[in-house]
Amino acid sequence: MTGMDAILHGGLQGYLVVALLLFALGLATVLLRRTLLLQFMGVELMLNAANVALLAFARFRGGDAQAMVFYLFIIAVAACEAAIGLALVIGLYRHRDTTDSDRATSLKQ
Amino acid sequence: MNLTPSQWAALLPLLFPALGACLIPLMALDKDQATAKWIRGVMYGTALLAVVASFWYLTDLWRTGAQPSFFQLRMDRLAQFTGIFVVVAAALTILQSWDHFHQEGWVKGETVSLLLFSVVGMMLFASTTHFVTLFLGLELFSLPLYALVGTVRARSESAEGGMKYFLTGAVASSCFLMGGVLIYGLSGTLDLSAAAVTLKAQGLALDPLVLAGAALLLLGFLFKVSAVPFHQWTPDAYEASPHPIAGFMSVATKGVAFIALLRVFPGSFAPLGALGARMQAVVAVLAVATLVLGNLTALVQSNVKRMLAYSSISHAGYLMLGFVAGTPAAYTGVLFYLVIYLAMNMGAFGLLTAFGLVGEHTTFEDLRGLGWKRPAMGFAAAVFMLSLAGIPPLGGFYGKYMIFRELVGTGHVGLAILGVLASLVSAYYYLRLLVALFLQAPSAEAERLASDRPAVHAPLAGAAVLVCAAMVLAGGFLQYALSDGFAKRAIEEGLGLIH
Amino acid sequence: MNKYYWLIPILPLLGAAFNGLLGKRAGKGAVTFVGLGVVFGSLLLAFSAFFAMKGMPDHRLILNYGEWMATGSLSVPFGLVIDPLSGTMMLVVTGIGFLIHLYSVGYMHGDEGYARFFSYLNLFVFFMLTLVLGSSLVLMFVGWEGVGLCSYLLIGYYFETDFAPQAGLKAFLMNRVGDLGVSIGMLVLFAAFGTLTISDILTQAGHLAPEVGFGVLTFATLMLFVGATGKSAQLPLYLWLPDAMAGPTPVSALIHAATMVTSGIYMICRLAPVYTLAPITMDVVAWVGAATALFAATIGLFQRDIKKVLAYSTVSQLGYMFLGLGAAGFSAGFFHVFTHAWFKALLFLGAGSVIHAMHHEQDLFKMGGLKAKTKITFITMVAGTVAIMGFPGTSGFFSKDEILYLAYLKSPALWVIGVIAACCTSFYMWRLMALTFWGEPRDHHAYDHAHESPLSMTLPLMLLAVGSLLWGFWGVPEAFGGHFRIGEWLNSALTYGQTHAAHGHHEGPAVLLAVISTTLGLGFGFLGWSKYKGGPAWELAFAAKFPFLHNLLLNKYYVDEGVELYLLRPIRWFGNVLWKLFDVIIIDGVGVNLPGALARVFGDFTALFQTGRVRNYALSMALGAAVLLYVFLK
Amino acid sequence: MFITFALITLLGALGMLLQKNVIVAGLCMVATFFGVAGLFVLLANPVAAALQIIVYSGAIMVLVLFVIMMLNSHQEEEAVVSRPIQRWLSVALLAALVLGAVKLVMASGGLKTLAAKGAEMPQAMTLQKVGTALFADHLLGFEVAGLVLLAAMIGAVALTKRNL
Amino acid sequence: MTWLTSHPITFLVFAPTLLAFVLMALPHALGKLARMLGFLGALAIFILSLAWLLGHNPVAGGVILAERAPWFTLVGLPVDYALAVDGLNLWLVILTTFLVPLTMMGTWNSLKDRIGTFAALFLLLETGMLGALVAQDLFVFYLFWEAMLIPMYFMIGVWGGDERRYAANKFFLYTLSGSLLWLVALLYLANKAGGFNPALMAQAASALPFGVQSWLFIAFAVAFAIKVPLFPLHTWLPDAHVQAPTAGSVILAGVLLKLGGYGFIRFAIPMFPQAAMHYAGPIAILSVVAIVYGALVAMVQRDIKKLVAYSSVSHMGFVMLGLASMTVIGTQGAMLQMLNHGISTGALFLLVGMLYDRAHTRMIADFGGVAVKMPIFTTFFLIVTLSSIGLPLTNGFVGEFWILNGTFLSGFSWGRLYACLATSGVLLGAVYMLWMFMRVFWGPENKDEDSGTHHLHSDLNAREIAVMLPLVVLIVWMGVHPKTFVAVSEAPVAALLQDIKAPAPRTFVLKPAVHEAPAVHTPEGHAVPAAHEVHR
Repeated sequence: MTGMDAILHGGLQGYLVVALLLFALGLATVLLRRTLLLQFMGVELMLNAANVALLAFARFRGGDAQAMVFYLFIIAVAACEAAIGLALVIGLYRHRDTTDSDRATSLKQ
Repeated sequence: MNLTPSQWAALLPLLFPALGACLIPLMALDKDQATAKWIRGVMYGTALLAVVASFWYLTDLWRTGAQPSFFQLRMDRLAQFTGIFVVVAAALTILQSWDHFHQEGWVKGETVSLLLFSVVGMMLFASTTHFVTLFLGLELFSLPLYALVGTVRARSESAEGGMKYFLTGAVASSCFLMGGVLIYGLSGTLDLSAAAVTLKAQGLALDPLVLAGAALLLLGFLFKVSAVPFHQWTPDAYEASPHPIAGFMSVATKGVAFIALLRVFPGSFAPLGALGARMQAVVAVLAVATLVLGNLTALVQSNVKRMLAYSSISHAGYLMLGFVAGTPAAYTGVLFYLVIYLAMNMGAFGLLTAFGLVGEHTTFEDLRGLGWKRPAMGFAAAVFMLSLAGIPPLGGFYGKYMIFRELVGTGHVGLAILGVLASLVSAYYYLRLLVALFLQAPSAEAERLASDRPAVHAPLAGAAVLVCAAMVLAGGFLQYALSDGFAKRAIEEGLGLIH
Repeated sequence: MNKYYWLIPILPLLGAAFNGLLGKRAGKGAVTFVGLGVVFGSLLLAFSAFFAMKGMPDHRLILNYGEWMATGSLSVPFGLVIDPLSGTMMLVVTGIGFLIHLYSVGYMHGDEGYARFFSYLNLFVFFMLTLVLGSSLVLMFVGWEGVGLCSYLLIGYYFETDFAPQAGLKAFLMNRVGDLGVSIGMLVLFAAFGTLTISDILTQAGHLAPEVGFGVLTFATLMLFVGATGKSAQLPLYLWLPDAMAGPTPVSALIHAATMVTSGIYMICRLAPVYTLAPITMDVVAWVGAATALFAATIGLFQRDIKKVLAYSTVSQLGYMFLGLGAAGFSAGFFHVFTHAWFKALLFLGAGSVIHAMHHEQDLFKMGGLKAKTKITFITMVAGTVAIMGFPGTSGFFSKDEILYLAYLKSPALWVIGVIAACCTSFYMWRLMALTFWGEPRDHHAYDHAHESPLSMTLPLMLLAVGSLLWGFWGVPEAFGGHFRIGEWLNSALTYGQTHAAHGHHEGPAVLLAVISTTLGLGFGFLGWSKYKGGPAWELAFAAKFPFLHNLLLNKYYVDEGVELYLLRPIRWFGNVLWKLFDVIIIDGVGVNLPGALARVFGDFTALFQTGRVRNYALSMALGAAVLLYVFLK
Repeated sequence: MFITFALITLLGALGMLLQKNVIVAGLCMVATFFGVAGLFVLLANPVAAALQIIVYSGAIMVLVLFVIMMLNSHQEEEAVVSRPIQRWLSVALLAALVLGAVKLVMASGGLKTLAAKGAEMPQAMTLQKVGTALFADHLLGFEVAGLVLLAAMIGAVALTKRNL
Repeated sequence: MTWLTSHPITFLVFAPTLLAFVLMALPHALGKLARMLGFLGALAIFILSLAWLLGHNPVAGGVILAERAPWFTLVGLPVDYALAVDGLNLWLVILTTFLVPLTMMGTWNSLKDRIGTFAALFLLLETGMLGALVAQDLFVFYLFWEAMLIPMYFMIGVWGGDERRYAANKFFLYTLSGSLLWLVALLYLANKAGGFNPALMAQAASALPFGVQSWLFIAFAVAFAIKVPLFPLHTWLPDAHVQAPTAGSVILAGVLLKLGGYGFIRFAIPMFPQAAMHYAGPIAILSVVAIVYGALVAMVQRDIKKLVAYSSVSHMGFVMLGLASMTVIGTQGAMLQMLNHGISTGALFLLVGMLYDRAHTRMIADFGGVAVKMPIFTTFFLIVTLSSIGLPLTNGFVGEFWILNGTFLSGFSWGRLYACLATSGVLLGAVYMLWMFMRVFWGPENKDEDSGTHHLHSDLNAREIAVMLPLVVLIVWMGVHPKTFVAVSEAPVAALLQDIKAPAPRTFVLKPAVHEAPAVHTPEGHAVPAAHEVHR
């Protein structure tokens, strides 16, 4: 089947495109939103995109257990990042009473 | 699951810091003030002990030579080199932080524990070609650093700096991850060297997805070495973080990132020839940008820490030039440079502690005349700055020398000239620090502050600084021992590149 | 005896060293003893050397004392050459030098710089002898610069005054200008002859054909002549000599009349064989000499400072000498050097004695009627004056006449100029005499305290007077039944075996010319005396009638002002431009500081990208990612 | 089926990108996670799907929403000053990336063959396999992951706990 | 002792460093002791250098003492620890060891604070200079060359005048800029030659295309020309000199500048003969410009020290001219002129320092009539001035005369013209020096309360006289018997010029009288040039 069909009918390409789009959207959130929490969620999205791609590949390689293990690790890491990130947000909020990243610009030049 | 003694021996250097990292938080249970003081001492002691033990076993390993890889771990000489590199940096950092955090009035065991975690992560990161371990290592050394940057909660900047570092870092590592996944996708294995072989076999060496994956991997590395345009977190993070941590980041992060880059691109991806070429092409471009931007911006900084941050950016540029040259000798030069750079920068940041500059008081103004007040520190400062500027006969010169020599040897004369011009510019802002230390009398306001503040008491930091100075001088006069005995062997017996 | 001749120059050097280093402590007596002793010693040695030289078959005594500055193909030995020319000059220097040392004892006594003065004077004798006896051009140059130095030091002897230092500086620098010529000349000669040893050069020159047109030797000789104009105060470098009178009078007599200023002529005589090879140079020399003679003589007409008058007369007499040289009469020129040394020294010392008597009053208009008070001075000065005006039978007569005659042979125009100059000379000399000795005293206070000078001063005057009257008979030309012995005597040194040296000038109305010039001279001399014996009234009237002319002459044609305005000031201005504009602004500003400033500007610019907003950081990373992907995928 | 889940995923993400209210944005993200879980199901990987929902939607999102509540900053604050350059540059860049991504996927030959090959492959992954892989091959990784979690915990504590 | 006898040069070079570290270790309170120690040490080193270097007589190739041992091989380039004292550097070495203790003594009391540190830096500087002078391996040379900057930087920057920071940075960066580009050229060539041995590098260079050679030569030349300093790269000098403390100025003028000229004669010219010939013309032009320019600018200076600084530019122009002439006479003249300048200008700076210590001003206008107050000082100053304006029988004359002579004879077509132009430097030299001398020392005494003359209370003391006497003796000695100082370099220079095939001297032919046989009287050694050889 042609590329476009493959994308539309759940071929590997399709999953990959979804993954990459998700990745792009995550990045977009980081770039376009100012609320730190949302930016962190964007990062989570990017990680998720990687997950999608990973597992899609795993599936099309006949179910590669290695990938599945890696997926587990990634989830763990994602959780850790969330924890640290949120902790930092809270820390910032305590000082500045804001979660707007554009307002946290005392370090510059 | 039972390991052979040799494998244990290979693991020990990792285990000790990990163990220390886990133990230290447990000590923080007691809340009684009187004992708290001692407990802190014990915490730092433990951390130091763990690091020293790790160092001890690493040197053991170095004597025995490369280990067969097991799990996804390659305890070859390059890994051992990295281990020693990181551990030394960590030791210096611990010494400095004892004094610094006392000056800041913020002595916490967690900080050293986090430091140890990231030490483990760094060792892992640089001693594997398996993407899973690589990624985990990356996260294991990044996450604690994010936390460490923001650790001094008393300062409003710290959280901001940590946040910036974290956000950009997270984006970078997800890119890194995506890249790895793409490569896995087409090769079917998570071990990068194996992947390279299979891709080569299947003729997918130049498949767009592979290339994209490689590009994203490279991005991950370049972010960690803070190359332009992935550098902007650097000054903010350094300024926000405690001096010793900033020093540690500037040295260890950059170091391991470069070594891992070395391991992955010229190392594992060697079969995919064209890929290496493209890597060099893009690195060349970014190196130029890094040199120019880093040096020029450093020129106008008023805050010493930011100046050092930009200088560390520009040094990343020099090291990248080593990759552009891309000969084994150049890589040797890169490792040599890293060792000297470790001493220079740990020393430079240590000076701030040794001079007892806390919080935001790290401008050139605050340094005025201190060189004469603390002659030993002043001498060390002169050594560091001149070495950073690459003035012979100090170690920094030889690092540049080796890299430039290879650049010229491989016909990149233009880049070499740019490099020397860059170091000419850099000489100016390094001299600025010496001007402040020796050539200017302290400003009245500074005098007043000094009289207010208790006399600076930083024996450990001072010792650390002197050790660094000694290392820099040694780098200048025993350069061949350091290069041939240490860096070169790491390259030869680690990367398997033949000289 | 030969092996002691090196002491001839060295003795005075030792004297200088002694007086300079220990003089102050040693005390006046010792200074006098040493100062005079060394010169007298070298005088005696000079005599012995002179006669030793006479004994030589070729009248030449060449002594070498080892190598000085040899490298590559260049070799300059320390050596003395004593031949008729240098021998005679050596005697003049030591002889007259000694007399003037003697004179100074009286003149300078009571000056706190006594020792310093004598050390300078000895040093001068040393350098002058080096100049005269040096066996190579370089060694001659040593003396050449050395005497310049001494004159600089002696002119600036009264350094705490305002004027003397400037005069000294002026003298040294003008001489330096000349010295440039000499150095270039030496360079050329070395490139041409491959040696700088005089005897070798002259021997080689003896085998060369005269140059047609402007050749190497013409250039070299012209350059050397530039040096001569500097040293011997010819146009255009004469300006320093009148100012040099700021120095003590004995200095004026010894250095600026008798010896140093004649070294230009001496050098040309020394290199006569080379000069004869360069006709163009000879013409230049002749004309410059003539022009100077006239120019200076006219200035001398209305000067009021007694020493200034003598100074300009010296300049014009030197002009005569060059005129003679240019007319290929080297021996004639040198003859005039010789005679002039005597009567000009005499005149200066006489003037000094007058000034001494008048308590350092130098203005002619304030003198008058001194012949009663200072007899010896008066008589001796009359002798000098008749000599310089060329009264028949005096030394001046013969030497000047010889020169005029040769000038006529070269070109009648030169002769005319010479005669006019001679007339002026006798006019202003008698003006000087009249204003000084005749008429009413115009400054009674000074007059009342006026007194004759001590013996140590008058004795030299008398000796010199005798000399200046009698020495002429050494060079009685054929025209007057003599043999021009000095010519024969110097011949060997001047021609150096050169076959085609210009001689044999026995055509033309020698006697007639002599008569014309002499009568004119006497006439103008009488005119000057008669107009002024009653005081300066006539001159004031003249000034009233022709103010422009009078001022022009009085102010020396405003040359000094012109130089200051059109030469020195522009140079200083140029230096300032180079410094403030070129050095500071262009090289340093644009070349050095601008890049630095630009770097900072760029730094400020790049710093702007560090906005502090994490989104921007992420964006730049994204851009970087785009770049990476592009490079990898393209 | 694929299209549905894909759309859920992407629209959720898009909603999160555009939604002003932070809470709503968070809920959109939950939708995305569910979509992703659905994709995992389609990929014959129920375990992953389950974990996705438990960990992400369960743990992380709850954590995030909790923080949102705690900081009671539900509305995005007003921009200090609008940054058009930042916005449009980002948009352009992202557009380029998206197109590039699609193009990439289309262009990759390796992917095509893999897709063709893998389509008829049965899903051979079993939990047992995963378990062995996890505890045999990736024991090191497992331990390290543990360290990472510990480090993160300590870090979070160090960053937030009031008086340490 | 055996070690000493086998490594005399090493000892000479590094003994100052050891001493310096000792002095640095001494506590701040013991500054006076440190100064004394430093002086005695430097003196001992001077004596040793005399004993060891003048004792031997040169063996083959003019080498007097030599040490060579492989040091290390980095990135495939072997570096030899090669030091040697030979005809070319013997007297420069001795000049260095001589000037250091002399300067210490001469500026004994002019510094008040941190004298110990200063002495230490001074000794470090001595190591740098000596090392650079004796280095026979370009890498080693480069090390010392750069290492010299550091102590000098601090000497200017810490103990200097009001503008010291600017001056110090300028000095440092200016020099660094030259030597960094030079480093690239060095690496390029070393890469071709496979090492830093000058001989090998010269071979490798000769194999390169001329264009590349030129670039390499330019890189070398610029680095050295900055040190010389050659117009228009001289602007760091006035600032550095004026701001530096007396001792710094003396050493800067006395030795550091020489290293530039020495670099040319030792490395740049022999390594790139063709390029050197090709660029001799431009270098000569710049030298002539430097001579005149430096003199003119010096003439209008108001600050004595600055005047002397610019006079250095002029004098060093002579050195470069002599080197560019590529004749034995000219080069020997340059060698001598380097020593002359070291002695005379060093002495001048010392004297200016002595004046400044008393009057606390260096402005010419603030003086006048100093001779009345300080006769001895005036005498010394006069003598040194005379040597600096090249009066015969002082050292200045011999050097300049040789240089002019060599230039005039040089085989290049420009030689004669430039020689004539350069003579003007001699005149201008007299102008600015004597004019300054007149305004400062002569004339009526300047009686203003705040004038410099007013603050002069004491003439030179015994110490200062003891410092000046040796210099004066040298001035005369070098002027009367220069052979002592250049005999040893004659052979090497001649050999060098032969190796690089310098053009034969150009001389004039004179037309002999018809009846004479030609060529007999053209003296030997004067090749017969073309017919157009009439000077115009």
